[in-house]
Formats: sequence, structure tokens, C-alpha cells
Amino acid sequence: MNNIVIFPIIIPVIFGMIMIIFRKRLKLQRYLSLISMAAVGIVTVYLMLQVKSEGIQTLHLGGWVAPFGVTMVVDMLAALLITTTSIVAFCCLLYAFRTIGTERENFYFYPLFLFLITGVIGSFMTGDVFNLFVCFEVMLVASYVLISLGGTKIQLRESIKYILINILSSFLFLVAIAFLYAMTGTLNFAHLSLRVAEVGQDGLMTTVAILFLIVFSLKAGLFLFFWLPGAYSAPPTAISAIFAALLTKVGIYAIVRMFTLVFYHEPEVTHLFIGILAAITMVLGAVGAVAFWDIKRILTYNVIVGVGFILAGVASFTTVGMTGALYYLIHDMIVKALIFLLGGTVIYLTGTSNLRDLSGLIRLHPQLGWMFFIAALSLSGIPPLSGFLGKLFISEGTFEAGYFWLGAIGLFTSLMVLYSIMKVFMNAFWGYTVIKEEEEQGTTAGLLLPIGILTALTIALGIGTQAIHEYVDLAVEVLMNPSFYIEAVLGLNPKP
Amino acid sequence: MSASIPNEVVPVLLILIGTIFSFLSAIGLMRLPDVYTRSHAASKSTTIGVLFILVGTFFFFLLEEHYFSIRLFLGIFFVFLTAPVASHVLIRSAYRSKAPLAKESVQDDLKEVLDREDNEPV
Amino acid sequence: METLMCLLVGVLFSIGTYLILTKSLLRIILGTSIIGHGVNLLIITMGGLKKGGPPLLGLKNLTYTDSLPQALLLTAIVINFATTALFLVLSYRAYIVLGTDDTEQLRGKEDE
Amino acid sequence: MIKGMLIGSLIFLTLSILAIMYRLVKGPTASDRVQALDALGINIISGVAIFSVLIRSTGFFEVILLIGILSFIGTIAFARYLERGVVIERKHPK
Amino acid sequence: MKEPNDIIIRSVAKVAVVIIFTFAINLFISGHHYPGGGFIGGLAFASAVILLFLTFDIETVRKNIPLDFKMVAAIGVLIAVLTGLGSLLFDVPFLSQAFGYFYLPIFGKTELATAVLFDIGVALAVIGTALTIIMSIGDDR
Amino acid sequence: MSWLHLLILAPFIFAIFVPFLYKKMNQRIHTGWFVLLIPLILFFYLFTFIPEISSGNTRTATLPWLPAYDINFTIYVDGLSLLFALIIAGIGALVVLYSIYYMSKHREALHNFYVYLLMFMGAMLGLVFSDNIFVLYVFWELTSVSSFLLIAYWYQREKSRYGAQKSMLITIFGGLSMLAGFIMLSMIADTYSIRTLISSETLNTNTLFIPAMILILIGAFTKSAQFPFSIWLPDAMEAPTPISAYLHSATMVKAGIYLVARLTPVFGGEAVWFWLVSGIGLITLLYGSINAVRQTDLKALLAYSTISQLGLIMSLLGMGSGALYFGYGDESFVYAVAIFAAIFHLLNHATFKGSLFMVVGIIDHETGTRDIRKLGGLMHLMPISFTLTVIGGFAMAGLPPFNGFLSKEMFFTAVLNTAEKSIFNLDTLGFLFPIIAWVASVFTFIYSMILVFKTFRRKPTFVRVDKQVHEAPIGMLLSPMILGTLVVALFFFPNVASKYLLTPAWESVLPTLAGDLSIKISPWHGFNTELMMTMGVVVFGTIMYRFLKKWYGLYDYYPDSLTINHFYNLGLQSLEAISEKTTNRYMTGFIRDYLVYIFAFIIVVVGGALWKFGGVVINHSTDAHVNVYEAGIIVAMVISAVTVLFSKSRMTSVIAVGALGFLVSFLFVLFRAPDLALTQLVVETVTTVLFLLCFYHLPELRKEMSRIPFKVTNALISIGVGVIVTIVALSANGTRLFDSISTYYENSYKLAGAKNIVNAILVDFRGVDTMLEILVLTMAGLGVYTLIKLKSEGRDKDEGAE
Repeated sequence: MNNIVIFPIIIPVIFGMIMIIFRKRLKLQRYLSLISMAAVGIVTVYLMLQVKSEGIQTLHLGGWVAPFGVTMVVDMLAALLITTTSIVAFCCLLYAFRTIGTERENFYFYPLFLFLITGVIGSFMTGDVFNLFVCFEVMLVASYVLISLGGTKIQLRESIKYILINILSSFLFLVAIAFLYAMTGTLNFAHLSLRVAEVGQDGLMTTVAILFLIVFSLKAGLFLFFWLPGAYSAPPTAISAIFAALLTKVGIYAIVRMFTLVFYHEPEVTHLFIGILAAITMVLGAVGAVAFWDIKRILTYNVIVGVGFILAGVASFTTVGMTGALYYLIHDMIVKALIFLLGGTVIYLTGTSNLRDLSGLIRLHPQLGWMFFIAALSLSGIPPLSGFLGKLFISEGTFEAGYFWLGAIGLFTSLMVLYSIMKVFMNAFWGYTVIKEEEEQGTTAGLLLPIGILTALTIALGIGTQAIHEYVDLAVEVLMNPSFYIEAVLGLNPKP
Repeated sequence: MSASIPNEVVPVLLILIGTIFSFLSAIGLMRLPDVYTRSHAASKSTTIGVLFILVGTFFFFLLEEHYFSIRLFLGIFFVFLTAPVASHVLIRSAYRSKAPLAKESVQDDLKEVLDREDNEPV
Repeated sequence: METLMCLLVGVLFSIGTYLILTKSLLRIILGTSIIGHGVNLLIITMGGLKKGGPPLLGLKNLTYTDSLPQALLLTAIVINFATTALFLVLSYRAYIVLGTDDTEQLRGKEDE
Repeated sequence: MIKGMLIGSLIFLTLSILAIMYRLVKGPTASDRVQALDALGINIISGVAIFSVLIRSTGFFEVILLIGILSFIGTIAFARYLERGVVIERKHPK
Repeated sequence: MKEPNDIIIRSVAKVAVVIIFTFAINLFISGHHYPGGGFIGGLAFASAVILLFLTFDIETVRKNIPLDFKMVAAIGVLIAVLTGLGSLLFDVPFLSQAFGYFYLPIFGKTELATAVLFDIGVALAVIGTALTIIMSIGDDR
Repeated sequence: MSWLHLLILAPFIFAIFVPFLYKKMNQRIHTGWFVLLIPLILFFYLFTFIPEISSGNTRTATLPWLPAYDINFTIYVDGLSLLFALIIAGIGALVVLYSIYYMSKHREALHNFYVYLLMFMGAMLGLVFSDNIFVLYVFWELTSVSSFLLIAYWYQREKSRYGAQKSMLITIFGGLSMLAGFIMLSMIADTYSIRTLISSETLNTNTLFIPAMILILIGAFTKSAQFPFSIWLPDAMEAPTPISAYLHSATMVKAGIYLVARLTPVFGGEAVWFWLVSGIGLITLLYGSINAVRQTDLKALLAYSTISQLGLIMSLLGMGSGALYFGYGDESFVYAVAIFAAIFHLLNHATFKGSLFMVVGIIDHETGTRDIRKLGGLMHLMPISFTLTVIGGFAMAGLPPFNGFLSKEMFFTAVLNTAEKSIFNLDTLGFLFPIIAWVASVFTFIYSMILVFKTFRRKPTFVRVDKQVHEAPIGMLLSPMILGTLVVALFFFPNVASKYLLTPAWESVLPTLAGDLSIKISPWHGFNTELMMTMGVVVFGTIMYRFLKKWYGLYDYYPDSLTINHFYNLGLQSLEAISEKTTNRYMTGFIRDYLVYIFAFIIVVVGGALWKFGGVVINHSTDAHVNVYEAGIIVAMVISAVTVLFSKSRMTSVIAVGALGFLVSFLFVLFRAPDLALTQLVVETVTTVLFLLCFYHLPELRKEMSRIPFKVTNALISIGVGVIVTIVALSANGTRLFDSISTYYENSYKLAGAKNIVNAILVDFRGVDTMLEILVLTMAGLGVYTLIKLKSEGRDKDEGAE
């Protein structure tokens, strides 16, 4: 029992609710949201350290032992992800202060933002498949509201598509849970794992596994990403940045969890299938990224490529591949938020997202330009930035698993990513400066801080990977050996 | 078992009667020509039917299980109170939304009133 | 009974899917609520039907039906309600602002 | 015997429900359909009641009352809508 | 079109609303042992208010219930969460509920459970949300 | 951290201070003077290594970077890396010195320039010293990045950006393929260390060996601008001339050569390696030299000449790798000379090409143009430059008394030797080697002459408008003069260099043969075939140069549309166009299309999985019995659902959905779920009211005006979904493998003090679900509120403003 585990989930809820009550006091809301995100950050870091020193932390909510109650489980994977989440969210929040506008602030932007974080963190921590559904819904409903917050035409149009597809995927999720429950009679991941392991993964179980895969693919944007480009380009920058950083990652996390803990018996089927989907995703994402001359579109298609790449590592189902996937997951959360914030800043400064109308920003905004450059390199996994190690290990993992085509596609798409993102850089920042200083639409004052933090992070993560390797290795160890997780949750054989 | 037969039989008979009423009203609902005539079937006999059934149920549990259900009692009261009103409101709305009368109808008392209302400047 | 329910669920899914695939927003919403019913019935079916009395301990039953799917379903219904309400209002709002309820006209290519 | 009678009643009730469904599908006006819906609600009340007797459970009385309430509210809402096109009125429309 | 009079429905509605309120509270309180609970009770309560909206107009109702329902919902969630947090004071897992039997002067032997407090939160949240939704749409012209 | 690490990191560290220095000091002192310190210090420090390394020792030092994954910054100094490092630091110092005069401190953004330059220098040093393949890769990519930045130094120019993008795409493509190759190599050998790789024995038995080799070679070829990847190099000439001299002739493009040389002990002796390296090298040699003649821009000419010379070195390395086929013995030494020649020519090339670039920069700087057609007669105006050009150009053409002659002779020796080999099918194709070499040499001679004479001889036609053309300042000439001196010095004292630099480097390329080589480089070997070839080159080259005008037109017959450049441009364009087309094809923005994809995917995948893995299990045995009335209710439900499907009025649909809801809750009652029935009812009613509220505004349902295929697709998909769900549900129902955990909850009165199990689960056992669920509800409420109010309040505000 460790009650700290619950705090990352409830701190945002409590603060958010308080903010709803003090709706008209915007300054207070800003402070409160910042405080709560900082608190979440501290707690998550504390939890991460605790997981490292004491093993997997569990909390049987309400005191009901697994599998009867809902158990919150923080293994290293979850700990890493929630820590990254809180950092990224903190930066997006800082960015939002300057850009989101009082109108949205008045209409519960901060509470909704915090609830989104609750949903995301909850999804990372929960040890129960139905609770995962509920946490997904928390996240999704928050995102529904955030995406439509402001009610502009494009927002309304895109949010209809987004919501409809997500409602369907929620239904599918429920259907999958129902099937799983009929067959196994339980909901707890650990217990499910035991029961599935006991009877083996027969044809029907594999089918259900694939159904789960489809559900999570819809959320993660794995192959079924059609909702993603539109939805991510509709809302304001701070919101789309947090979406890009977190939402798809939750789906990825769910796939990782499900297919390492429960449905890991038939990797030639399920994981190969993930690999195929990942390959298609990468190709289509990269194709989409190079196709357009619009910053937002280029960035959103890059999100898709990232998803495919991470799951390529997962598909390999080797220790190396998983390590890579994990590094890349963390990297992707940071760098996607970063690149979206940067792209958003460019749009904010110039008022256009069409690359053909942009030119020579670097003369007036050198810091912005260089940070964009670093982010762009990091995005395509150029060493020694944070994406490199992930890329290396994912490729190695796919090779080890014998999926050479997958690794090759991964590497080649990273070149296309580089092309697409450098296109942005070269067209927006280089060239003759067309805008005079007086014609500037806005300043970067205050926007550079969150961007700077994230840039520093991507550099630091690249060079200082050694600092987190123990954590990642621990996470992978748990992923590759489900028994650790099961023991920690069900207490069959408590860890020494 | 044999001693309890009268206790059981009466409520169950009530229920059966109620069901028959309901069934008749349903047939009425199916067969009658227009919304106004059907409302007779829908409101009157359905209400009677449901009341029989509910009372039967009420007594069944009272006699058999010695269970006095305040909820059921409240339910009977509520249905009795609202069913006619609902029917009334519905028919009024039907009339105002100009649902057609059956061909066999001979009289439409409110026609003039409504026409006058419609022709008034708003 | 379960077999029959599975068939019913299949029919509800079919109809709901067809409605969702049409162009009118309103039909789409109705489609989601029909699929929603299908999902609900599926969940309760998957828990096994009529295995005992209602899950109320005061009623002197010997056995009870599976209570867990019921609880899950309750949560699911509520969440479904919340999203449906949001979706409904969103479509309504979208109709007011965009002036159409035809999803084909919501492609959104023209202004990019 | 008793059980048979109750099941018979339920079957009767089902038949009524099907009859009501006929009306609901057929229409022809919206009022007819609302009426059918109202009748359906009341028939379901009966159904629940008979079912309670059948399985001798007192657990469903809340349902009976609530169907009564909600069927009423639903009917009123539909009636309002049919009559005025508005469900919730405002004294001072903008 | 002239406003049709609503005497019949209004007088019945007043009675009905009282019954529904009572029933809603009953559903809510007895939810721990009989069908019902915070959610159903809350929504039943909300449906009573909806009935009021339907039979009267929005301004009248709002004048009589001058609450910001969003705040009600927020307070509801807060109560639910804080109930859970309360268990931290006793060093038991989050959301641990406690129950016990007490002899109260009038009610005799009564069971009190913190779960009821949690349920109050649920009910408030549901009421707040349902009414927020209904009133927002009802307001919009 | 050792001094060696500091050596590599010093440029990076110093780069951080450059912007500050620039800001504070540039008004008085050119920033280059500060920067110059770094390569000078490095050069002299590295110089001190020569005695130790040349005596056959090596040095290593390790700095942990990612010890957890054995990726450590291990430095390995041997002959090869030291030679490269000396070139990097030496030419680096000269280039910085040259740039001080070349780059105006008033007009140019010097801080950027020097930061990139230092970054490159550090990266390049890291590259040659790294023992760990992945660290090597890190530096490899860093050189690509810094080269990208340097090419686009004048980022306003369209052409600079184009060149930068091209070089980056190609070199990073190569880098990625090299990475893949490295990964495979490390998988085979289970090590990341080059030293260990070299000493591993049985690598070539693995199936991944050849793929890894080819992938790594692609990396090396792209970097060293080998055919057909060479196209980036001419465009890279958009960089400032010091950069062209440094990166794109002397150092960075040699990285590929370095890599090939470095890995020769691993891959050498394989037929694939031999043919790829030497074959591509020769093709590049020919391609570069032929194209160089055609150029009118001096820098472009030099760029193609660089390509050609790189090809020459590459082919030498390839031929030399044959030595490893034989193992230790006299046979192998004959071929091992090729490697020596490669190393020697590499050094020579760095000297003469560096000086040539610098001179061209001077010409450009003084005259304002690099176009050969406009230039001419500069000999008298710029005598020193002319002298330097003659030195460099003749060395390039392979004429005595310049170092190029020596290495060219050795090259001819190598090709002649190779042609006589009887391994790797050389007996049939070997004759091509000398022919290609000779033809390429002729062209090399021609373009060298063009460079020297077209620019400086002829009549002084060139007149600059704004100022008098005159010789460059001495500071600018200093660097090329030093290099020119070296060119001559190397001809006269080649064996000094051989002893201290070349032989140690050679020994590290062929460690198994080390120790016994004593190559005496001498300009005179008697009248052998090599000399005849050289003379042939001179004679034939002179003739062709004389009649250049006559045959120059032949170049025009080669269509532009067949150049690699054209393919590159076309490729990129069509990549974008096709991508856009494809993406727009499926990303229609029409939600129905997306849903069709999703549903179709579900049907195919889930159905396929069911069918393929035999998941269909139909088993009714555990089913509850069906009562007649239940069946009736279900029929009623189907009827109401179908009504929704076919109704043409929204009221009917909503009423039918309402009826469905009622019936569902009745089913819940029949299934003994009172709580569910209650919830379902309330939710249904509230939803209905919401529907009615929104209806006031939404339009009446229209008849679906759609084409028949549209409807048929929809129908098929929806039936498919229904069938799939049914089958899976039936199967899942038939495979109840375990008892549910829910029996536990039946003790809820004891456990939680609740008699209503469902409620107990909701508020207690799974309380957190409920907590989050009301959070969802609250958010939905807020969402509805904001959706409706935010817009209208905004509108109100606008109205108030008007």
C-alpha cells in the first residue's frame, strides 16, 4: 500500500474543481494550475525514485485487494511516463498562459487541462482494464471539450469527426472488455495475465487480443489515424501540443501493457501484426508529412510517424526493441510537444501556417530558430539528441526479431521526417526576411521559456541518457517478465 | 401449500384481468382509426389494466410475503395521477399540431376556436 | 437466451453502423445511441444471464446474477450519456455555426 | 398453475407490446407514436410488476415507480414539443 | 398563437414533483441496500427539475433555484474525492470506506457508512451536470 | 576524461564562447584570430604523437557515455586516425587563417560561421578517433549537420538552401543506412568496438555479413561523394570557399574513405567488397573527371575533380583489399601497395586541392566571378596566385615535380597489378581497370590545364568595374602558400612522410600484414609501363586540350534529363506530388470515408483472425432458457431499431429510440438488474429531452440522396460489423473458461455493509471508477456549457462593440 500513488490523479482533480468554483479569478486559476502541475511533477518524481528503490508500487484502492478492487500500479514504465507527462504538461501550461486568451481561460481551460492530465496519468497507472476504459474516457472527454473550446468553425468541424470516431472506439473497447470478461471472468491486468497464461492464447483469445489492438490503435493513431490530422490542427497551439505529446502515447502505452502483460503468448501473430500496422503507419505518416506545405499538417503527420516507429520497437518484442521503444516514447512525448509549440509560435508570429508565405524568421528570432533546428534534428533521431538511442535500439530490436523490412522502413521514414521538418525550418526561418520588425504580429516573450525547457530536455536526454538508463532498464525488465508485475499486484510471492 | 392457494390466487387473477385489459387496449390502439379515438383505448383501459396489475402485485406481496411496499403504493398513486394527465396533454398537443381526425368523425368543437387563434395577429 | 441476445446485439450493431455511415448528423447520433444499446446488452450478456436473483442481499435469494457486469455497465451507461450529450450539443452547435448537418459538407478542404 | 398464469399474462403483455409497436411504426402522425410510447411505458410497468410476482422479488418496485415518473415526463416533453416546437419555454425570448 | 393555459398540467406537476423529489431522495438514501444510489437518485432529482422546466418556464425555475449548477457539480466531485482522501488520515488506502452501526435517538439502530458521503458527492455531481446541460441548451436561442 | 577527449571536445567547448567573443571583440579583432588557436593547439598536440604512433604503438582512452549499453566514447589513436587528425587540424588551422581574410568581419555573421566550423572540426576529430561504432555514427551525423549549416551559411540564397538540403538528404540517407549496417555488424560480432571487430574471425559466415557490408558502404559512398551519390558535392560549393576547401575537399568527404579504410580489415578479402569499392571508385573517377572538363564555374570544376580524386582513392582501397584474400605473404604485398597509394594520395589530395580551392577563393574574392568564360589573363595581375595554381594544378594532373605525380604512378602500378590478378573473376574483367584509369587521367589532365591556363593565360579580357583587380593580401595567400610548399616538399621528401605518417596508417589498415613493408617512394622507376602511361596522358591530354573547342560540343549531346541531378530533382518533386495525391486521396475529410476504413478494417482483421485461428466456438450448453415473452420483447426491439433505420421523420426516429430504451430497460429487469433498469430509464429520458431540446434547431431528416454503390457499401459494411460482433460474442459466450470474480462481492454486506451488491461495487469496491465517472460527467457538463455560451458571449461582446 502506498497512498502517494493516487496523488498524481487526484491533485489535478481537486485543483480543477476548486478552479471551477472560483471561475472568475483567472490569476488565481493560473497560479493554482501551475502549483498543481508542479505538485504532480514532484510526486511523480518521488514515485519514480520509490519504484526504483522499492520495486513496483501498488495501491489497492479502497483496501480491496486485487483482483476484486481496482488497483493502481506504478511500475517503472508508468513512473517514467507519468513523470514525462507532468513535465510536458507543465511546459504546455506555461505556454498556454501567454497564448490561450482570456476567453478560453474564462471557460474552464485550466480545469479541463488538469482533468486531461488526470485522465492521462490515470491511464498510465491503472491496473484494471475497465478502469483503463474509464480513465480513457476522462482523457477523451477532456480532449473533446478542449478541442472544441472556442467554437470556431474549424474546431467544430473537426471535433465532430474526432468525437464520433472516439465514441465508436470507446464502444469497441467496451465490447472487447465484455468478450474478455466472458472468457476470463476478471478485469485486473495481472489476474487476466495469469488466467490467459493458464489456458493459453487460443484462436478466440487471439481474436479478442486483436480487437483490443484495434481499439488502442484507434486511440494511438496506429494505422487507424484518420481522425488525427484534422483534430490536431484545429485547436490552439498549447492544446494541440499537449494532444500531440500525450494522447497517442496513452494508446501506445495501452498496447504495450496489453501485449506484454496479457497477450504475449502468440507474438508471431499479434506482434507481427503490430509490426505490419506500424510499418504502414510510418509510411503513410511520412508520405503525409512530405506532402504538404502547411506547418500544422507536417507536424501532425509527424506524430503519426512517431507512433509507428515506437510500435515497431514494441512489435519486435525483444529486450532491445522494448528499450528502444521506451526511450523513443519518452523522447517523442517531449519532442512532439516541443515541435508543436515551436510550430505554433511560428504561426502565432506570422499569422500563417503556409510555408510558401513564410521566410527568414531567423533574423528576428534567432533563439526560436535554433531551438526549432535542434527540435527538428531531435525529431528525426539525429545524435546525440534524445531520439537517437531510441532509434538505434528500435532498429536493432527489429533486426534481432528478423523484421528487417520493419527496421528499414523505420530508418527510411526518419529520413522523410527529416526532409519534411527541414522543409519547415528552411522555408520558415531561412531565406530573406520578409517581415519587418514593425510588422511583427506578436513577440516571443514568455513563449521561449517553456520551449527552452523542452529543448534543454531533449538535449540533456540525448547526452545524459546514462542518467535514466537504470529506470528504463528496470521498466523493460518488468515488461519482458510479466511475473514481476503479477507478483506485485496479486502479492503471490512478495518481492524481497 | 394448499392453505395458501386463496392467498395467491386472488392477486394473480387480478393480474390476469389487468393483462386482458391491457391487451384489449393494445388492440384498440392498433385498430381504432385516429389518434383521438385511440387515446380512449390508450388512456382509459391501459390505466385500468395497469392498476389491476399493480394492485394485484401489491396484494400478492402483502398477503404472501407480508411485505407492504410503500414504493409500489406510491407507484400506483403516481400512475393513477399522471396517466390521464399525460393523455390529456398529448391529445391537446395532437390537436394543436393538427393531427387529422378520422373520416368517420362527425363533430369538431374546437375547430373554430383554433382557427380564430391562428388568424389572430401575434 | 445468450444466443438470442448475441443475435440481437448483432442486429443492433448493424443498424447502428448503417446509420452512422449515412451523411446526416442526426442519423449518426441516433446510430451511436443504438450501438450504445447494443454494447450495453452485450456486456450484460457476457456476464451470463439469469443465473440467479437480482444482486440484492435483502431478498433471500440463494444465488445472484453476476453483479460485476452490472456495475460496469452502470458506469458505461453514465459515461455514454455524458459523451452523447456532448456530441449532441456539438452537432447542434456545428449546425448553427456551419449551417449544415451533412457530413459530406464538413470535409474542410476548402479553407486550407 | 400460478406460474403458468403469470407467464400467460406476460405473453399477453408481450402481444400488447407488439401491437403497440405496430402503432409506433405505423404512425401516421407523431402524436400517434408518442401515444404508443406512453402506452409502451405503462405496459412495461405492468410487465415489471408481473415479473416481480413471477420471481417473487421485491427488488423491482423502484423500477415500476420510476417508469411511471419518466414515462410521464417523456410524454409531457414530447407533447410540449409537438404543441409548441419548444420544450423549455422562456418568458422573454431574445 | 396565444399561450394555451397549463392549469391541469401545472397542478398535477406540482404534486408529481413533490413525489419525485421524495422518491429521488429515497432512491439515494436507500441505494446502499436497495436499488438506487447516488447516480440514479441524482438523475431522478434532476428529472424532477426538468419536469418543472417543462411545465413552467426557465426563468421561473431559475429564480426559485438560484444555483450555479456547475459549481454544484464541482462541489459534488470535490466531496467524493475528499471522502476518499479522508481515508488517508487513518492510513488506509485511498477511497477506503468505513461503516458502522449507531443507535440514534429517533431512528434506532442505524447504519452509517462513509460510502453515503461518497454517494452524496456523486448525486451532487450528477444533479449539477444534468441541470447545467439542460439549462444551457434551454437558454440558447 | 583524458587529454585526448579534451582534444575532441575542445572545439565544441570553445564554440560556446564564440558568440560572446564575437559580440564583445569583433569590432576590434576578427573573431577568427581567437578561433585559430584551437586548430593550432590541436595540431601541435597531435604532432607530438607522431613518434609514438609511428613506432607502431597505439593509444586508447575511454570516457563513459552510456556504459550501460557499452556505448562509450573510446578513443583509439593509431596511424590511420592520427594521419586523418593531422590533416583535419592542419588544414583546419590554415583554413581558419585564410578565412580571417576571406570573411569580412563587418558584413558576415562570423559567430555562426565559426561555431559551425568548430563544431565540424570537433565532429571530424571525434569521427576518426572513435573506436565505438555508434559514437562514430554520432560524429558522422554531426559532420553532416555542420556541413548542412555551412553550405547554407548564406541562408538567404535559394541555391544555398537547395545545396544544403541536398547534401543533408544524401549524407543522412547514407548515415542511416550505415547505422543499419553497424547494427547488423554489432549483432554478428556482438561488439561495438572497431578494434574487437577487426580481430573477430568468423564474421563472414553470417548471413548478415554481406547486407551489413553493403549498407555501410552506402554510408561511406554518400559521404565521399561516390557515384551515383556524388551529386550533392557540386551543389555544396555554395558554401563559403574556406568551407569548400576544408569540408568538401580535404576532410569531410574523406570520412567515407576513412571508414572504408578502417573497415578494410573486417570486410577486405571479400569479392563483394572488392568489386563494390574498386568498381564504384573507378566509375566515380571516370565520371568526375569527364564532368569536370565540362564545368565553367571554377568551384564546380574543382568539385568534380574532387569527386574524381575521391573515386581514385576509393578504387585504390578496393584494389588493396584484395591483399587480405591472400593473407600474409609476398603475393599480398603486391596488392597492399594499393592501400599505401590510397593513403598517400589522400594526403596529397588534401594539400593540392586545399590550395587550389583557396586560390579559387582568392580569384573569386578579387574579381567577383568564378566563371571561366569571363576570366582570363590574370597571370600578370596575380602572379603568386598563378604560381600556386600551377603547383596545385600540375600536382592534380600528376606531373612532376609535384606530389601528385608520385601517387599517380603508384595508382597506375596498382591498376596494372590488379589487372593481373586471378581472383574475383578479375581474369575476365581486370583489363578494364587500367583502361578506365588511363582515360580518367587524360581528362584529369585536361581539366587541370583548363584550370591553370584558361584562368590565367589568354588575353587579359577581364575588367572589373568597381575596382582594380590585384593580388590578394599576403595573409590570404599564406595558407595556400604553405600548402603549395607541402606539395613540392612531398615530392622531394616523400619517404619522410612515409615513415612517420603513411606507413603507420597503412599498418592500421592492414594490421595482419604489418611490420614487413618497406616501400620506398621514388620518382624514378625506370621506363616502365606506368611512366609510359603518364607520358601517354600528357601527350594525349595536351592534344585534346588544344582541340578542346572541337569536341567540347559532344557534351551537349548528353541530355539533361538523364543526369542524376535531374533524377534527384524529379524524385523529390514527384515524391511530394505523389505524396500529396495519395494523402488527399484517402484523407478526404469526409467522416464517412474514415468510418468505412475503420469498419472495413475491423471486419477484415477480426473476421480474418477468427477464420484463420479457428476462434469460432458455438456452444449453447450453458445458455439460459428462452421464454416466449422474452423473445417477443426482442422482436419488439428489432422492430423499433428497424423503424429508426427507415424513418423519414426525426420525431419517429427519436420516439423509436425511446421505445428501444424502454425495452432495453425491461430486458434489464428480466435479467435481474434493477439498478441498470433504473439507470437506463433515467438516462434514456434525459437523453430524449436533450434530443427534443436540440431538435428545435436541427433540420428535419432529409432523404438520403446517395448513389447506389454508396448505400450498398454502407449496407455491406454494417451487416459485416453485425455478423462479426455476433460471431465473436457467440464464441466468447461458448468459451467461459473461468468463474467470474464476482462471487466475492456477494459478501458485500459483511465486507462493505451494503446489501445492494451493485451499489457496493460502485461506491466501494470500484469506487474510483465512479469517482472518475462523475468527473467525466462534470466535464461533459462544462463542455456543453462552453459550447453554447462561449460563442454566444463572444457574439454578445461583438454586438456590444458595434
